[in-house]
Amino acid sequence: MSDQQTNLLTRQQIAARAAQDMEDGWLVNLGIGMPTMIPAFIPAERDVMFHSENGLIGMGPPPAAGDEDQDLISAGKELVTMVPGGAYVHHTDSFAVARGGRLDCAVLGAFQVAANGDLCNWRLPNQTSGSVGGAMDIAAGSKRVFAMMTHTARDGAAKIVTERTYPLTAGGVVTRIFTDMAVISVTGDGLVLDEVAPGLTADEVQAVTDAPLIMDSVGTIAIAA
Amino acid sequence: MSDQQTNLLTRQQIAARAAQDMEDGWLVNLGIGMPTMIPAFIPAERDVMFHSENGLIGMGPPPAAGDEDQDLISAGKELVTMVPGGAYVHHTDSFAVARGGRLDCAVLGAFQVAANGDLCNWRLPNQTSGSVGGAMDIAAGSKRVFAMMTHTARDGAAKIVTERTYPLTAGGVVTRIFTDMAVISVTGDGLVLDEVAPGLTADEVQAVTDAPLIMDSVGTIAIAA
Amino acid sequence: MKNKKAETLEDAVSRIPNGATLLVGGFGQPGVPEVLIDGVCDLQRRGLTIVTNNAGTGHSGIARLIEEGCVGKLICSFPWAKESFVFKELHDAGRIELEIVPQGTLAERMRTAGAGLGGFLTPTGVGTDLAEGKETMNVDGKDYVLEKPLAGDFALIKAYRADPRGNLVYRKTARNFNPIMAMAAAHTIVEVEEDVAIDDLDPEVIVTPGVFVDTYYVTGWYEIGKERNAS
Amino acid sequence: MKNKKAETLEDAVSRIPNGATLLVGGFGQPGVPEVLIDGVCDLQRRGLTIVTNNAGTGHSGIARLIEEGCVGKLICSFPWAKESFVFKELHDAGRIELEIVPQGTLAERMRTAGAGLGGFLTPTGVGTDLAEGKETMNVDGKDYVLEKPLAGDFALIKAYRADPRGNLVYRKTARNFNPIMAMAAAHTIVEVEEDVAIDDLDPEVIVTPGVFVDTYYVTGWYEIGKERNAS
Repeated sequence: MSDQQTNLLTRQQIAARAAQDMEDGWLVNLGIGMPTMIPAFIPAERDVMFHSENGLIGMGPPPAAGDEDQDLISAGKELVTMVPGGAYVHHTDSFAVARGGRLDCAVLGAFQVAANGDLCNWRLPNQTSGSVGGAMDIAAGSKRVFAMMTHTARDGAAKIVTERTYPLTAGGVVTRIFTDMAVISVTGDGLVLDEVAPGLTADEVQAVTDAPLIMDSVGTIAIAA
Repeated sequence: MSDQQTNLLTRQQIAARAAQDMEDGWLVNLGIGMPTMIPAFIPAERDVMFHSENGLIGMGPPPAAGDEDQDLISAGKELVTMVPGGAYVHHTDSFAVARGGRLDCAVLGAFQVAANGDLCNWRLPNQTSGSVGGAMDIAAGSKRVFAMMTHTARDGAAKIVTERTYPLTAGGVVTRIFTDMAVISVTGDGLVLDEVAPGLTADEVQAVTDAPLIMDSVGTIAIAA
Repeated sequence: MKNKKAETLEDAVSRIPNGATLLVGGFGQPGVPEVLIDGVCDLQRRGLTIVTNNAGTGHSGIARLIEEGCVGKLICSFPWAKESFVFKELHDAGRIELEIVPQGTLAERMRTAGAGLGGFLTPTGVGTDLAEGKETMNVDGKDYVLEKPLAGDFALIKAYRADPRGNLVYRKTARNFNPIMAMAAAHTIVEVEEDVAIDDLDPEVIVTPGVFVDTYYVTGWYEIGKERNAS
Repeated sequence: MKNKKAETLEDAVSRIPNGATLLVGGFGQPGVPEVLIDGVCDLQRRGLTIVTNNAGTGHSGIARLIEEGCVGKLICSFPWAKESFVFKELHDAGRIELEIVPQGTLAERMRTAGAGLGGFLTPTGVGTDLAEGKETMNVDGKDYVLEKPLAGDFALIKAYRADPRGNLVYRKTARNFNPIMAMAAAHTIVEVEEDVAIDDLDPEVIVTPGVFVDTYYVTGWYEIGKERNAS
């Protein structure tokens, strides 16, 4: 058995892998945290636009020093830029984009993902309240929802589960899961283990995954040198 | 008994009387036909803005010869202008203004008005269909609805009735009625005859009005020389 | 970047199949995509459902589409204008179905579809013929009609300018239903007077973001109802 | 023409009574009407309901209003940010009520109020804690939550420029909730960086028509969170 600890992907590596799935012509919404690292890994020739629910269609990278504009931020409240051909909209129009099926993909962090695609990412079960933000709207409305997270919780508990035990964000919406151990697709037949991190075996991934994984054809996550 | 025919107000005179009720600071929507004659009778020092449901806030008078713009029309499809400080909006925002209570007044033509303020102006009872346009939305949403019409139908039938017999446009919305014979207010106590045309008596107006009129204090419509 | 510019009128509209629901912009003449409509006429499709405010003028545009037998159903607010005699003739002959929708409700139903919502409660039409068969609900003591979303397979709209992303701006009252229809259709096809370079439209003033636009076709300026040069 | 320009901050906000519901614009720092909020703080009202996306930052703005005991209830989407420690402290002490609303639903509920509608059906929140106690309806095989309008007695918003009619334009992501809140309140009070003459705003690019604006107050440019000059 390999040493899992050393074979876990870094946050950058998870972002780089998720970036491979961002297709030419897509409009994508990125949740706060790890998903915001994705754009840096998308090749310049691939045309992917980013939507930020606070009213930005065509969000660009952080500004160069001296170009900061305090009125131009992302939903994660970081200073950003606008790409050529972008547009500003108000909040209601921005969520019309999100809920109306115009997002090709949303990449969101998650506490728990169930085998049926249930997404739980807004409130921990031991908390009486949470900060929902735009997560429920975006998760309910996107054509695809990618969950991006560590494979297990800090205490080692499985986050990919047969049935969710955490408060629901949106039911049956997750289409693919990117973790520090694997890439998993949510299908009508169940969870399909598509790829594992270099140095890990499919069985090692299954061992820390509560839901059963279909392992008919498991590849290895390609990592740039 | 006076000769009613000669004492009826002209269309211009009805418009001039209705114009007296347009208050400073109001935003007003004008239905097609007679109501569109009102703006010409509003004194220049009185600030009344006009809303046209096809996306104009701040509709101005017809253009001077040579200034016509085919892309600038009223809901009645006449060429118009835009006043300084006006704004263009799309159809949904325009009807948000109308339904959302931002119109201080709508002045609409009517086939029939009932004592409770029911407005009937979109379809005749012998027709299977009608052209509703924006009438139902505007009538339902305006703070006040003024009905502007001939007092009786061409065949002499009363148009101001105890209970409507025509298809409803909006229930209980009319607040005042301007006709070629009278000005009548719709109140919780019933219809109040406020003013009659010069040369007419209150009884003459009641005689061609199906609904009972309260005649406690009846004035005469002031007509400019 | 995906090329959204159609080089020919046929390229712009040819994907429209028989039986499609088309949202067609315009109020009066301003904002009517007359060139695109002619393109659809040339396809000679059958059984189209047309959603638009009016029922056509004279023998051109929507009236031509109706006259040539392409339209099975019309959803509009103002069908019985004098100039819509072609529609009246076919409707009287039982050859075209009609659904009348109050104008604000028509706009709002399309927006509802575009915003991914399942319906809305409106005071418009309460107690009228046009609310028959629809659910009525009372909220805080006031009655409302429950109205459903109205989506299009295609929107045919007209704008003033487009950039390569498909961002759009409009002219005056030619804006009308066009931005709403762009949101409400699976595929939005735009005719524009002119196209401009990326970044030539200020992102603060864009009315329709390009995300709602699939294809645009440049027509140049023309006057509706007049003979056009080859476009 | 009605004069909508307030010459002093007190004139702009003094009509706000105890117990009023205030819609307060902004997302993060952009678009937060910090000057107006300070003006409301100075009034020392009690029992206000505040509708806004966040729960305040540090000790200024909304956080100051909360800290000074003016707020009885907060309706927002994102209450538990680290920088909202003042809100957390008062909430833990049971001194402020909280209603969490998904961000898109929050915006849409205000638009619904502004558009004179009685509610809408949204897929957002179906099956979640936040749909508890709300009616669920199935339309064409899909479940939706019925959400009600959310109106304000006052909106406090921030814009970039105003003309004497109260027409507004915004800057970049400082637009956010502001135009929606302007529609949804009985009285809308705006702080603007600068005012311009009538006709200086192109009617094609106005985001909030003046019909939605009652009062504006000119603050000049300032950086939120920094010491301001007397405004």
